[in-house]
Amino acid sequence: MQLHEYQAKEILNSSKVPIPDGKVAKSGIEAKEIASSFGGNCVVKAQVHAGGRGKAGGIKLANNPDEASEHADNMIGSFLKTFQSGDTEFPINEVYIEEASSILKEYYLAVTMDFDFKCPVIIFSTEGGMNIEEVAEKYPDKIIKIHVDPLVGPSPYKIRNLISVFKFDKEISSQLYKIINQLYGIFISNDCTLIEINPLALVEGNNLVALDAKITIDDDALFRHKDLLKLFDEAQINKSELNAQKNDLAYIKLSGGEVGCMVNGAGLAMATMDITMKAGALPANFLDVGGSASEERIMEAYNIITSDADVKLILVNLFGGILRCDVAAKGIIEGFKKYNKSVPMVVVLRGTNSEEAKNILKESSMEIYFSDDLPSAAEEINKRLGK
Amino acid sequence: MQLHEYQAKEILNSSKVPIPDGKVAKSGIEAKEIASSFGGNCVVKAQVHAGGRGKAGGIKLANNPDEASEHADNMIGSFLKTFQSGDTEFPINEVYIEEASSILKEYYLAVTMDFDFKCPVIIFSTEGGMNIEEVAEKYPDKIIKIHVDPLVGPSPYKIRNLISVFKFDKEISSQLYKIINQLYGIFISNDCTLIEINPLALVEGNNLVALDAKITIDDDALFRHKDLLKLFDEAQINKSELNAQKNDLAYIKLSGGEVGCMVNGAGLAMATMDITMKAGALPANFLDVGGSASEERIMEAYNIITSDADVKLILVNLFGGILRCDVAAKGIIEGFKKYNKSVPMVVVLRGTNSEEAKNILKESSMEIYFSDDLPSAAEEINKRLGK
Amino acid sequence: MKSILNKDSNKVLVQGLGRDGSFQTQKCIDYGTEVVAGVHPTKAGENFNEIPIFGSVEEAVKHTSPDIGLIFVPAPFASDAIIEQVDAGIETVVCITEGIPVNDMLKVNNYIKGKKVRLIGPNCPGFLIPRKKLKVGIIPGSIVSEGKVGVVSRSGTLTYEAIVQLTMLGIGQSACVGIGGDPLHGTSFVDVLQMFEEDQNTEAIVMIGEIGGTREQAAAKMIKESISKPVVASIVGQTAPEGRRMGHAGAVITGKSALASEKIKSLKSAGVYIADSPTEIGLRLKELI
Amino acid sequence: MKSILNKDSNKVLVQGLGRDGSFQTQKCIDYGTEVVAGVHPTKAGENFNEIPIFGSVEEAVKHTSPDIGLIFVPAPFASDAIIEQVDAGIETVVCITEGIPVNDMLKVNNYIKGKKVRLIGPNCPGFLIPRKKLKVGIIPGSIVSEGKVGVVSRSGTLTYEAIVQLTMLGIGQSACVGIGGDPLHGTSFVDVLQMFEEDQNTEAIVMIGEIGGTREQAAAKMIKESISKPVVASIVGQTAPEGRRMGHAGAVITGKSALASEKIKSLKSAGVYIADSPTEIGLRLKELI
Repeated sequence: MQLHEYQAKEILNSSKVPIPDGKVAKSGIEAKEIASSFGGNCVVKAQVHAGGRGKAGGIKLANNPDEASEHADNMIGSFLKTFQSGDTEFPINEVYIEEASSILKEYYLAVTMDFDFKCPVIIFSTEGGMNIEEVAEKYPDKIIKIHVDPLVGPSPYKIRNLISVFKFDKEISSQLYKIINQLYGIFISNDCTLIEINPLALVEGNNLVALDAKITIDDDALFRHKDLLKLFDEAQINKSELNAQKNDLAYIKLSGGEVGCMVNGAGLAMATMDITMKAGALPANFLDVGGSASEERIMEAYNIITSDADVKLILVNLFGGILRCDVAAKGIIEGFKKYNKSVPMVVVLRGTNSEEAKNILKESSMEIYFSDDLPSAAEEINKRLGK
Repeated sequence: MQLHEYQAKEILNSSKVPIPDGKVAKSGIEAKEIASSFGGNCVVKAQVHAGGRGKAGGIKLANNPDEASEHADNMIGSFLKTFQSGDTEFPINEVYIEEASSILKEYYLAVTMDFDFKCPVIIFSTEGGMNIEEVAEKYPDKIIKIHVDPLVGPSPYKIRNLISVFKFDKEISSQLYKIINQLYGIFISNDCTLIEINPLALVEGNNLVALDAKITIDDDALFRHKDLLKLFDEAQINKSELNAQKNDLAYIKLSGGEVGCMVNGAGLAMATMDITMKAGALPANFLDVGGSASEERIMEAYNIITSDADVKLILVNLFGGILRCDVAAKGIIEGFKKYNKSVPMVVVLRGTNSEEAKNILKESSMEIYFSDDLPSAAEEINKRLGK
Repeated sequence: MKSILNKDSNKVLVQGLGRDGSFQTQKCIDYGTEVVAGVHPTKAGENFNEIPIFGSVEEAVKHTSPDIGLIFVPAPFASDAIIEQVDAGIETVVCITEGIPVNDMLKVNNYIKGKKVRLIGPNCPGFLIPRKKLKVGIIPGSIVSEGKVGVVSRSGTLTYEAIVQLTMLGIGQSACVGIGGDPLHGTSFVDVLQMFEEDQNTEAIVMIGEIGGTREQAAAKMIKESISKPVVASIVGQTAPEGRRMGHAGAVITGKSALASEKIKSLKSAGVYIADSPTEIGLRLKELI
Repeated sequence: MKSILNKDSNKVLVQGLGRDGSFQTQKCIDYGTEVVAGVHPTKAGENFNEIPIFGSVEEAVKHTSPDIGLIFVPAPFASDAIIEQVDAGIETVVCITEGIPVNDMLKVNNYIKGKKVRLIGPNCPGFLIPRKKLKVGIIPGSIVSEGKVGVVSRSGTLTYEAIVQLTMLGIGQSACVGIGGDPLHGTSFVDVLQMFEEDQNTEAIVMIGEIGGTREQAAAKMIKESISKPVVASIVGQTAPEGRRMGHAGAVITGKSALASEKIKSLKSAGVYIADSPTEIGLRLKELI
């Protein structure tokens, strides 16, 4: 689950990571008020779940409260699409009004998990405010990674070495030391998968402050963070994807596709998409119904796929394991009945209770083409949609 | 560092471990007020750093605010000596006024470190409110120990097993589960060496509450707990021991002794006491000046020993390692000069810079008998004090 | 420690006998697996098809001495179940559960470090050895057949796809091992490849990878250095969208290795035969034997 | 891993060159120890008697390849220094520092579990091998003499006492090892006894214990089972007051084992020769050889 910048900053602030003064506004009038309280000079930032806002016009400088109000009015109610947001347009419902900072230097600081090392990792770079992936490729020596033993925490000696490599003075060293420890604490106690401060800015007065903040929470751990769940902004998610998420379905809409896919297992789902492509058609979505999908979940999956106007054909590819094919078949029938939408289906059912499932589907009035395996399913797709 | 019951309970309360309502009083009048706010029935508890208060008269029931006031007046200003407090009499400067509880059953719950297992351990017993050491010996099956992996924390399955062994009902199980986790959290985050709740009482309404609470903090970790340091009650410690503590000296006054001991290293200090005893004299104290004692520290050690009126002779037994004997010798001379107190000394100096040290001491006007080793020092002691 | 492919005793304990757990346990029993005990906190003393259910793993171990533990416990409690089985001395722990928090698996991974235990999973289909009639997990028994090909996969259902293709072509399996899709997992490709290399019942290997992470690269390195048996691999996700993401830290950590093309390159250079389409895994292997 | 008593290379790195660290390092050098590097965060680039000082252990290791790390770092930073040395691959780490918080050592102990490192201490005098002119720590070089008795002790200064007694009686030492007085420590009695048993330069052993804990009992058990060489032991603290205490949990954990009498009983039943007074350690040993 992603947080908005302002939500992430609230968390940082409550853990004493320094941030500039700022407040959320839902209208130009509110923005003006907040800007006035800062004395005028401020930044107006669109609160959307996408990086790269600056280049896309989602971050504007204002020299006075009226300008802040104007920017806010322009942004709120509009949509933002950035180079990082894929095809999605994010609605701007709130803006964050932040005191302008006099930046002397920009750094990059993040905490995430390094799965190869099986431990959290702190990433620091002297090249902040820019694309860190590019830095990683071009100037690997400007990035330092600190692997963290989860019991020991960030080893002081490793931070000391970082500080000595980049020759920070004593004052900044001590600030950086604290910020790293605070961020790590936030990362662990909130089950984060990512905290990214880019830039961590050195501002006038020789102080480090978090100018931007991105926090992502481990969805699987949300059950123990009821407070964080409240921060979830439904508006930032495509309706179908939101519906899928509420039903524990992993769904991603793909633009330009026409074959709706319903598969169990992420691997098989990706394979199914690969095969659809090889058969000469484009998949309309990625959809993994998960390991132990219930009738209801399958019903909703059916609804989500059939609600997509692009979908001309559905490929159902279920391999019963912990999922029982008969349960899935019943779910499809229920979805068909409840939502009264029908699209031709190519169905491959194998594994646990697949024979029962076929019998259940055969009894329905839906237009279904059964295939015994993926190659023949691919042929079927090619026959109906292939170019 | 030990905490008072009321301090421990404040910590429990802030971590949501249930405790009865209670407040500290420094006078009978305050006690009366507090008791009135509870409706009358309450317990008046002497706040001293010793267990076994009940049997020693440090815990009194009051049926009304006047009784509470009376008990408080009697206690405050007096001294308490319990079967656990050795020879020390503890001054009662404060009492804790606590709402009386209707106890249905008493349990025992503690968190401490199991050094054999190199991990924290949770100890639970169904036999609370009594001497747990006796329970451990007589009914070992009424005690369950849960060893805790420091990264994983208290394993839910172990607590579940504990609950199933003692057949707790669902309501109490869930309370106990929470309390165990909260106590463990307190233990780790405050660098405790011990948290002991005895009794953890089941009171009317089927609720578990901590009726008593003992917390000890790791002295070596106090540097990172400035908030806890403020809770230190100097009054509970013998003046000499307090002075020693402030100077990083490990000192314990022993009643009936006449040979003051100044030694470096706890092991050698104990050996020196053993030898003094075998020589026919009684040691007046245990004093370990520590590994890297400075001149000042030795000076204070000299002061502490010579301030003890029981001391007829001092046995200085220093083995230079990280301690430098010459530094120690200077400290003794300085102490002699500054505090102007002199007691005959038997001195054994060996190891790092011991020859220099002997020369320094020889030049002073103090009454010193040098010995080359412990057997001859023992003989010297025997000659002067032996019976 | 003997490889799981060649242990003499294979008594299975199942923890978590809810709806799915019960259903799948029955399938294991039907396949021929010796399930000796169930563990469920509120069903202690009951039976599951004549198999005794205990309140704790410790109790179950005391009475039935299982060799393998199988976990169907819900995600919030699953990491504790793994630790409970490890503490009780079970040497092979298979965790089917998906959706375990990353932090929980971080703790588990640290906890088992240096301990004598083989953890398979979580979020995996478990393993199946046709020759031994041993099915520990949810790989459908109906699709496997006895033979000489070892199958190892990160993906659950895609493993079945590969198995079906092999079986349809008359190629049996020595063992099928699903190592699971979670980024923090126990047994890795490298571990299973080593087992297959040492296993005299295995003559060829099928390995199914995915986009993301760097596990396929680690496998490639290991194959180059120490696998003498032929390996066919397929990497799925070539057409998957990159997906939106907020930050860049992940990409800094794995670099380009997460891409299917990079993984295929590594494997090819290690002498692995690549099935370009997931439908061709079986055919590609058939060419080799 | 070779025992510290028999390693071929014994280059020492010293971390923490404050007042005490510098003084003691000089004593080690004077004794004949090959000190190759110092580490101090603010003295990088400087020298200590021609020995280069580095800003980090990693740097020092890169340039001087030490075998042993010696730590004099102040208590609040000492556990981090231990971890830094372990991470840098130093195989033998000797930590002299006293007063390290229990929680810090809890983490260190967990961290080094399963890693290829021998930690001695903390709160210990280190070790000294006269035959090799190797002194790693603060045992005074002036009191030791070369010979065939291995000395192991929990107490710092009391170790010196025992050594002096031996030397005065003309009995030299094969090695003197102080394992430290902290309840959470690295190397234990058992480890050192094992080294002495395997060391062909050691013919008899002196072991000095204290009241508290159960380490002497563990040693007794081990001596009974696997030590063939004669052992003389002394347990100090027989006349020490029990000390006031607030709670009882500690006593529940260790029971009566903490008492000197219990420890002596265990050791006697393991065939260990007991020196009743700490002044008789040397004499008692002399009777045996």
